[in-house]
Amino acid sequence: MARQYLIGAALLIALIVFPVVSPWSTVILTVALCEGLAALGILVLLRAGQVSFGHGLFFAFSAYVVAFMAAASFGHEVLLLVPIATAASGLVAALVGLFIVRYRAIFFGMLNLAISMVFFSLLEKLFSVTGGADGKRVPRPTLAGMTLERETFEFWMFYITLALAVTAALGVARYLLSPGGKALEAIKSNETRLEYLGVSSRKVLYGAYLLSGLLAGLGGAIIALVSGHVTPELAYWVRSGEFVFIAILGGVGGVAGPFLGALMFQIIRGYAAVHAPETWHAVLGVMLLVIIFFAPSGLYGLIAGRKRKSAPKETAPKETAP
Amino acid sequence: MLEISGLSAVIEGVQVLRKVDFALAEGATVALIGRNGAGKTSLLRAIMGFMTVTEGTIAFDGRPILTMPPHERPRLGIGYAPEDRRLFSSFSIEENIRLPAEVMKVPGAEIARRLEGIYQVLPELADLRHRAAAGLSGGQGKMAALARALMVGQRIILLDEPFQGLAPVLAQRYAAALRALRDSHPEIALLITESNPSLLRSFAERAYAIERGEVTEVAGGLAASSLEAAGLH
Amino acid sequence: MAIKRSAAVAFALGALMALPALAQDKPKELVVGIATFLSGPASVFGVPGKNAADLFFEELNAKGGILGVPVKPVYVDEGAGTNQLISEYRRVVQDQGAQVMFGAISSGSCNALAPVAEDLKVVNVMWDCGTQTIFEEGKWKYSVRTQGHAGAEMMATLLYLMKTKPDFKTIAVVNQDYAWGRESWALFQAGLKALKPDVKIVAELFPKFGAPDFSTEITRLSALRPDVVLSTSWGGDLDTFVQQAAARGLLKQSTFVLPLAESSMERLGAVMPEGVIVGGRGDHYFLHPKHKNSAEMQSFVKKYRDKTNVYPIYPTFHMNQAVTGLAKAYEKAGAANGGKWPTKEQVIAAFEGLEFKSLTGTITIRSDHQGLEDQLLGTTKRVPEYPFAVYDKMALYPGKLVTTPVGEKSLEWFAKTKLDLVNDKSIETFDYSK
Amino acid sequence: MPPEMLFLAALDGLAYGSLLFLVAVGLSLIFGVLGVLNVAHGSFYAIGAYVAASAVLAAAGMGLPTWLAFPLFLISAILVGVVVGGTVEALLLRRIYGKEEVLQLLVTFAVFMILEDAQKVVFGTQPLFANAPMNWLGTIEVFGIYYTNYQLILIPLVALAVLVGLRLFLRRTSFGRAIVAVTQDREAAMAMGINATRIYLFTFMIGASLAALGGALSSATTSLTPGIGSGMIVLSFAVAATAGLGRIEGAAVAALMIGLGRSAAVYFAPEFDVLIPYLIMVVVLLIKPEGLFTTLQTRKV
Repeated sequence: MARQYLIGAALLIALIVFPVVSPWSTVILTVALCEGLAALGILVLLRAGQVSFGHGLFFAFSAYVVAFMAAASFGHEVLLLVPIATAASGLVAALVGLFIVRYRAIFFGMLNLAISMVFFSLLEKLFSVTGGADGKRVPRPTLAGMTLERETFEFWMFYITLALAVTAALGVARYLLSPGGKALEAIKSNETRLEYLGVSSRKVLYGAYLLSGLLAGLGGAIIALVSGHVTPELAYWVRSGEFVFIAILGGVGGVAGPFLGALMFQIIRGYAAVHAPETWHAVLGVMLLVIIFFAPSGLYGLIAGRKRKSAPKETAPKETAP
Repeated sequence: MLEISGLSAVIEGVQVLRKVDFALAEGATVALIGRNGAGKTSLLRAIMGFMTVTEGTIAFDGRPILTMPPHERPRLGIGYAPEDRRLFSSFSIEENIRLPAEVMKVPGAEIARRLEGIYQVLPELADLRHRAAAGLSGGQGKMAALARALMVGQRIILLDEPFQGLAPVLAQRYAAALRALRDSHPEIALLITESNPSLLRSFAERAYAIERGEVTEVAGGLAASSLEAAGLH
Repeated sequence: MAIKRSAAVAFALGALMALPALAQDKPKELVVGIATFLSGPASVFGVPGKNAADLFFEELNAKGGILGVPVKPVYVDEGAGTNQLISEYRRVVQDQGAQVMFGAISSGSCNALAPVAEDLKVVNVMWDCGTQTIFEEGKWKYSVRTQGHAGAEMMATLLYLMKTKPDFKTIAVVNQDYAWGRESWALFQAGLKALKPDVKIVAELFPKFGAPDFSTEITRLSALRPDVVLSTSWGGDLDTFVQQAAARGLLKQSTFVLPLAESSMERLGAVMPEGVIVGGRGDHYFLHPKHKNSAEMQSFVKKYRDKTNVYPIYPTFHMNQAVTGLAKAYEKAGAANGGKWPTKEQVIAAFEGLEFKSLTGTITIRSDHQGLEDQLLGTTKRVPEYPFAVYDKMALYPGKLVTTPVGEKSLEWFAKTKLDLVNDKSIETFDYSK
Repeated sequence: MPPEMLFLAALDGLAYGSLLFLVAVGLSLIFGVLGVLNVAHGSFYAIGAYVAASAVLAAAGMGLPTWLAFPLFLISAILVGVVVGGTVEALLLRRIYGKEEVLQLLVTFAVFMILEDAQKVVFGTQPLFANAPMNWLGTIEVFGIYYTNYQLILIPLVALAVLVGLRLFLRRTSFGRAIVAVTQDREAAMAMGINATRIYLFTFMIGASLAALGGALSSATTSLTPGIGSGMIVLSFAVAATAGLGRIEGAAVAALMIGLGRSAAVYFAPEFDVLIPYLIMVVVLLIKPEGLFTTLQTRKV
């Protein structure tokens, strides 16, 4: 337990100090945190044994909400944009969740994929509204009423995102320890038994789906603000696949995992972009294989120490504290 | 012919077989009696190569077979009828019965010969041969599974709780089929597991009891007194 | 390599920050970050652009670099997606210390990168993207475009079509479904309405970008039999469309207008019939009627072919203009600065009004940072010298004639087009000659 | 709109749907037998296309007759399926059966990323096409409109042959039956003497070869560019999921539905063209969660 808090704390301190030492990295770190948030949403669903290949939907939806609002006169404020866009994504998750919780395993993943691809196609097709494949520019809004220069804006956005990420991680950790979170694991291990106990597994999964949609939405809203541009690519299936990639890379053993994974992902991608600009996909692919075959519990598992090597059906350790 | 000694096996870290010693001679009929979860199925699955064996040996004709991959073991002449039938539902009965011989590249004439022998032992299957396996009743399914085991079981046939869930009439019918098999193919060894030993009393020569993965021979076969002595009644 | 590695280490550890060289001090090298497609379908332009850049920078460095400073290109993959591109772009500027960025090929990328360049205060040369809106709707101090824009291309195409086939009555369009396909058609349509209001548009098809099959579109066009079929598609999409249309006899039925076909000509080989109207986003053509025999062109075509085995296509010429323009702007700024190394602001200022020779003509950078570039169109002809179609009946439209004037918006300017532009005296014409 | 236009639209949909079927059926077969949703399937399609196009161009360069392209398509497809598909299964997938689904999916996702770049390195980024086989077969006139025999006749015929051939192979040959047996009950099949490891390997090779065959056939009609695989994979997901994973005839019907739906869209609602496959998939999955052709009783394949 103490060890897991240590990992979280060490990661946090490193993140707090990093931008001061190396100012150019703030945006990349913020992007990593956003992807970490989306991957945290994936982690919640993975606890129930469900994998979504379509969370780009929520990520992109809130990003576009930000883009549209920021372009309009009334939405020119970060403190307004982020909660509204996140809530909007939550609303979409609430709608999609209504029927998607009826599905399990591969069908759950497929339906998520299909819905996100419908959204992706719409974003590309409705050129006059969404700007098509070129996407939309997001003008830099004010932050707490202040109009900031790029550097200051990025600096503050990073710490705001960090605070949000920590809050989200702690919240998710609590949730996973709560009866709802425990029931989630039961969906994975023995759903019938759960139903016998009088718990509606759909209700449990619905809650988790909503939460994961909100997390992905939060990440999407912030990424739209810091990169200043949104494109349909945010909803493409490869992007959704990356979230799952990041969740597994980081390890689903604890809520710090997705953030570790996202950081590692950005570092490898950045490193590959410098050394192999033409084959960076392959570098990432190899990295993913290495993790799956040699460290199936992810980076988090590597650091936290692997505890259950013998149980093949349960590669995901069950500790839930951060 | 089949010698098992000191065999231990685990399922997900839980030990289900403990130092099992067991032997099956040519043409013998042996009963393995035990409650649900005692390890009967695990022992058969270990023989077929589906268990994680932690210690001990299994030898066939004096040759150790533990390292032999599961799909090669039937080629030794071991036929296996799992407890829950496990027929291939989209095939017809005859296709199910022929399948193991076909994949072992047994010549067509030989398959036909064996089929004929099987239908003699289990005449009711001959009439059902073109029916889809999915539509069989429990009793018919058990028969078909037995027939399928016979197709390759030229030396040993492993039957996992064949009487489980059969109505008395069908159970009698099944027992009769086994006796017919005994008569027509005395060289084939039979290993039958059961939780209810009385069903096997009429033809098993030797009996073993299994409890929590430990196997002990029941002295004097399946005579009522020895069963009581073994605490199985 | 050592620099690259240390940059990567810095990236990984975040321990190091390469500060941009102080103004006036000559840096040890000038890092130029180049955003180009290294993956995805648009790498048909991105990779030739990169190959050409390698050649030009090598040449430039062999001549002593820019003001005696060697230039080092660093590449960023545009195919990684806009958000990733933006963070890579920043990294190259802030971590690798690039003072100049070339961004980019896709108009979407250019739109996204222009504000980033403003924020980072880095010289941003839009080396290949075409959207005319960028300088018409925005003012970007640090960005400059060393080539023409979509408006000039479409105007020249329209004028050429009006001249070679003045009496067509119906037209259909098959464009890729993204900004370029939509915008180029909007412009063309606006001009067409002004010049020939009675033309009937019988079909407007926007197949998905990267579509592998145009059978349905071709069936429709075969049934509709329009006089003219316009397609501003490029790359694999154009190749596929032309191939399938050729196989089904559509190319014989209608006059095809393919403003970007120059980049597909060699690949299409025998598929491309005679009589198709073709262009190449400017005056670029390795058989340019005025410049094909110049020493620079001959040497470039040879070097490029030695390296890649194919003839150079328009992105390589665009890259040449970006590199040459940059070198000239630095020289101009350096001269104005008394021979000292200019600041980025001085370089940007030097771009305004800059005139420099490209491989195929002269480029002028206007005060709104938009380049003026001539436009060359032709009609395909098959000749024994090449295993692919070449331009014949060429017309060279001066950049000034076909580019929307400063301060005007292209769409409005197109709507005001006058018929006398078609036969303007400044248009030069050429036939194919060996 | 004259009624014959509807018929013409259907012809376009047929050719497109046939190609889609070839790719999707391999995906479906692999899922049905191995239980792995192979994200790298689109890469097999792309590599098959590149290898076939290169082979056809090389043959033409040597002055060999054009008809040789057709056997070359088959050879390239099998080669890709056996070499690339076989390597992926034997080296990677084999080690993760029985692990969580998400890990299997991610392994194929990683393979997809690696193969995407491998294609670029091996075949370059310039569009590649080899249309000689398409032109060699000539055109046919239907209601005054020319179609290529290649697209209108050959591709649907190949698709039909694959459909019938697969059906016969799985029903009538002992190897095919072994595949079906492993699909239904892996352990029972092994107890019958079936080498399940080999079945997995061969099934994966067959599935990959089918994707590569789809690619090889498309190489004569379309230009090959980097990234063609990633578009194809989602489409074949859509087909396979609509049909019900593992359903072979179902894949044929679903591919045809998507093909026809798409060409109908080009005529009547061009804006919906790209949406059609996903809309069909979403609607079908909402109504029949396991796909059109899966009933709870029947098993896969």
